[in-house]
Amino acid sequence: MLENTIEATEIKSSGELLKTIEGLKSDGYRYSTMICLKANEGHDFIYVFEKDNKLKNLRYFVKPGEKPKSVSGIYLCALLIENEYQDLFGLTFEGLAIDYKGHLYLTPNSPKAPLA
Amino acid sequence: MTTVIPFGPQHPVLPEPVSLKLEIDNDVVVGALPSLGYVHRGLEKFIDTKDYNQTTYICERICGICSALHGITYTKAVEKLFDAEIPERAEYIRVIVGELNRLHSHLLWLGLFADGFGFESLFYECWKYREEVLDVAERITGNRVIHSISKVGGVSRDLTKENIDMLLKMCDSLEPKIKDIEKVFVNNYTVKQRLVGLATMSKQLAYEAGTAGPTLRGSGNAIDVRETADWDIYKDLGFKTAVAKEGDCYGRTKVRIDELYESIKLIRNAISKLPNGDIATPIKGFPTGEAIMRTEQPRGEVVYYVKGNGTKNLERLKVRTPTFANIPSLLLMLPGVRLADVPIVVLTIDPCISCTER
Amino acid sequence: MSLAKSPWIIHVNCNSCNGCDIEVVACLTPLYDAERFGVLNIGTPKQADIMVVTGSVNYKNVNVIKNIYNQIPDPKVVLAVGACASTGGIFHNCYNVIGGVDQVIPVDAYVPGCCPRPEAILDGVVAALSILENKKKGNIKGKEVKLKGKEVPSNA
Amino acid sequence: MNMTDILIAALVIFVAPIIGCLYAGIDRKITARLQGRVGPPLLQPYYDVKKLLSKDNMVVNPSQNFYVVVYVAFLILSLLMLVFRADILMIIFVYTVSSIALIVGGMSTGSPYARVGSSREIMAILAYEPILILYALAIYLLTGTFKLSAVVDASTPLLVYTPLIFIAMIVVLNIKLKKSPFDYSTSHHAHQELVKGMLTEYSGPGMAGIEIGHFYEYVFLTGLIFVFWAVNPLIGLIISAAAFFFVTLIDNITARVYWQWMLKLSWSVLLILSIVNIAFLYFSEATIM
Repeated sequence: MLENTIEATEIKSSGELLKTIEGLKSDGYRYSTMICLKANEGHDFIYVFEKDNKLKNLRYFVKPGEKPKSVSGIYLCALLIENEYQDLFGLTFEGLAIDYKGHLYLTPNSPKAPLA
Repeated sequence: MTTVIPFGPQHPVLPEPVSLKLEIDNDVVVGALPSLGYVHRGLEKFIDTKDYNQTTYICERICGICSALHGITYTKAVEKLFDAEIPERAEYIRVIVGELNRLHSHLLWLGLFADGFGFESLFYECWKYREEVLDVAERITGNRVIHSISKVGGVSRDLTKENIDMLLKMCDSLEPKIKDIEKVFVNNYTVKQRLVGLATMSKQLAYEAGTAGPTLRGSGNAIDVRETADWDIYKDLGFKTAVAKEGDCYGRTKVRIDELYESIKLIRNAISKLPNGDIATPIKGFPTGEAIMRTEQPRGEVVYYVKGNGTKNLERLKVRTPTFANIPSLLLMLPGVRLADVPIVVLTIDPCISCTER
Repeated sequence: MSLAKSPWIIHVNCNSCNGCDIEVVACLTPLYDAERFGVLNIGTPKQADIMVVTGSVNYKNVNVIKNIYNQIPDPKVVLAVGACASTGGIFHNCYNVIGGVDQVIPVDAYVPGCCPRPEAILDGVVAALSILENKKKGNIKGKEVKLKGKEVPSNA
Repeated sequence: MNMTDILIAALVIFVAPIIGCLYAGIDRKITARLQGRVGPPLLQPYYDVKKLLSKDNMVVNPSQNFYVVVYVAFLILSLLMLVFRADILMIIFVYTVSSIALIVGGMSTGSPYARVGSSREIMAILAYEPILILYALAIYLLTGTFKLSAVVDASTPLLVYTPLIFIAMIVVLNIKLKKSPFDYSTSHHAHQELVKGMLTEYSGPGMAGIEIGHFYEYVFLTGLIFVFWAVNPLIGLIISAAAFFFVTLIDNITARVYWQWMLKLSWSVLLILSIVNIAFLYFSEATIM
């Protein structure tokens, strides 16, 4: 068991996720970043939001083969990090504002999904 | 008629390879699409082969300009995993080196920015003063650019009496010189012609676009991670956040110049309060758990996420660098500016592409 | 002697961490003042003599660097500045790094260090000058490097 | 045309680039000193040209070097006409042809940077050409002829009656030498958003030709300033040298501005200055003969 984990609110479904994030935006939270981890065959997302220098984290588990919803419709600045994870983890986000189709960093010659 | 002008990846104004495809309609930019990946090395994967001590050196080479603060933030994040108590003297030395880093980075940026709007003598002036900072940094840490001062558990080198004298002398000689270049940046007619009202972001827009650092503070948001509880040493040093209300390139320049004074003040205060004692505490074992650490780099807030799994390698290292947060704001700022202003607008966020792509 | 008195350099940042880059720029600034030797940091490859490369090569910039090399008129010299440009350095076995610049284009001189001091870089430029003179005397032309988008070096 | 004229012409063709080269060297040295550097050797421009001549010639368009030849040829022609005190209006037109040759050359290379740089240079021509014409007009009003020989043989120097036009001409000098704040079409170190603007695609001998052209241009522009005090060559030389130093100084204390700003400046301030001066000459019926 891991010690000193960061506090994070567990989110169960993608619909709930988008709704929570919309709620956070209207509360005046800023999108800080998103962290993607490999976990149990799928991926763990930790969304990090910030307000008044305090962090608020959301944890969401992406099941294997699931196409996660993009947050870039709510926070435009999310598009870069989501494109990065498309490159590095081979994920596919739905509804990206600008979709580099997995070629933000990598070219057709580069290794595919190196972090996956 | 729109013409497409390729801006980069190899371009004299930008020292770094970022490519912008600019759609130009009658000298005005109507669309811009950045293309990244020319500096992508894949450092987040690299930690698999290095243990958590060696990763410090990898983190310092994420970017050669803000390298000290990358190293410091990483080591502080790992120390969080260990719940380690770090000697106070080490923390003060970290602050001093971090602020030296900010001084040289801001002077570097001011120079490049001046070059961006074609003011060559100002460029040379800023870089001349920057050398003074580098000399001191070299004396303290042993290297001009990559400082490698921070290690897990403390710092690797102590400040000697001679170093402290050098630091104070540098602070005294630098302050009037910064006043000189401030006069030019703030008052010169042609500089103001170029900067005032260019690429304005409102307070609200800058906040919502998730920008960081001087880009955010130049729009009137007084947000600086140095004020947070993550690293509370800054509170004792009397830190004050620099803000400008303008929200344009002029405002961002003013913020950075104010931060130069602030850094000098912080170095002086840190020296006057510098406690005696050890500079490092031994740390044993392997890290477990996860931690988020944030500090304020010259370019803005950096977020480090580390996750250990009880082995000597970290399981995951994620770095959100300030430029990464600022690049989306370029998409908002670029449409509507003239082609002649594109380098200024790109430089105004102080892009650090090797940070962004890692 | 005409070449050695007026070396115009083009600075190419490949995959560098900026450390070497700012040191290359620092060479031009008042303390080191490379213009004493006639060195100009020229922006366009068509007018350059010395190609100063910092950083290793990755899959995305490999064609950029070949392109710039082909655009420099003969005689030309490539100077690899820093550990990364020489061998790949600390990043040599990262997944996206092909290796040093010499994997892609012929390199004539190396400046080691992470990162090299401006004095070392100036020394490298001076070393490159004599190579430039020899190339002019022997009428040695740089080979045109083929652009192959799909090509991946064998040791990648 | 007699033997002496041919000798003088030959002398001008050979000596002018040497003077221009020295001027460029001094300019770079002064600039470096103003920037706190040691700076290149005085003969650096000469080394640069010599090196460029020994490089390979790389062209994107076979005709681009032809335009360089036109540029240099018309510059030499305008310089010769200036030396032989020909018609000032004619000189200005010949000089304009040389500038246009460079623009067409830049356009012909097809690079987007060169194209944008060339169109900005057209704006520069639009900005300074009216001032040059008014300058010629002032000479006509004062001497009753467009011939430059009249100015040289005059009893009073031109500057006494045309101080406002002199100020405008200094700015024109600044624009023509492509110094900051007007270095947007092409810059000397290629450190701007357009790389090297309209000269981006030139290399080797082609670039050397342009540099030599610049040398002639320096001498020609000095000549235009010299005319203001042509009655006494020594004072004329001092004035033109001071004007060049002033331009170098301005280069170092200003940022680059937009071409829109330049058009505004020249079509309002400079044009009004010149017209006021012309009006004064017209109504006072002054003469320097």
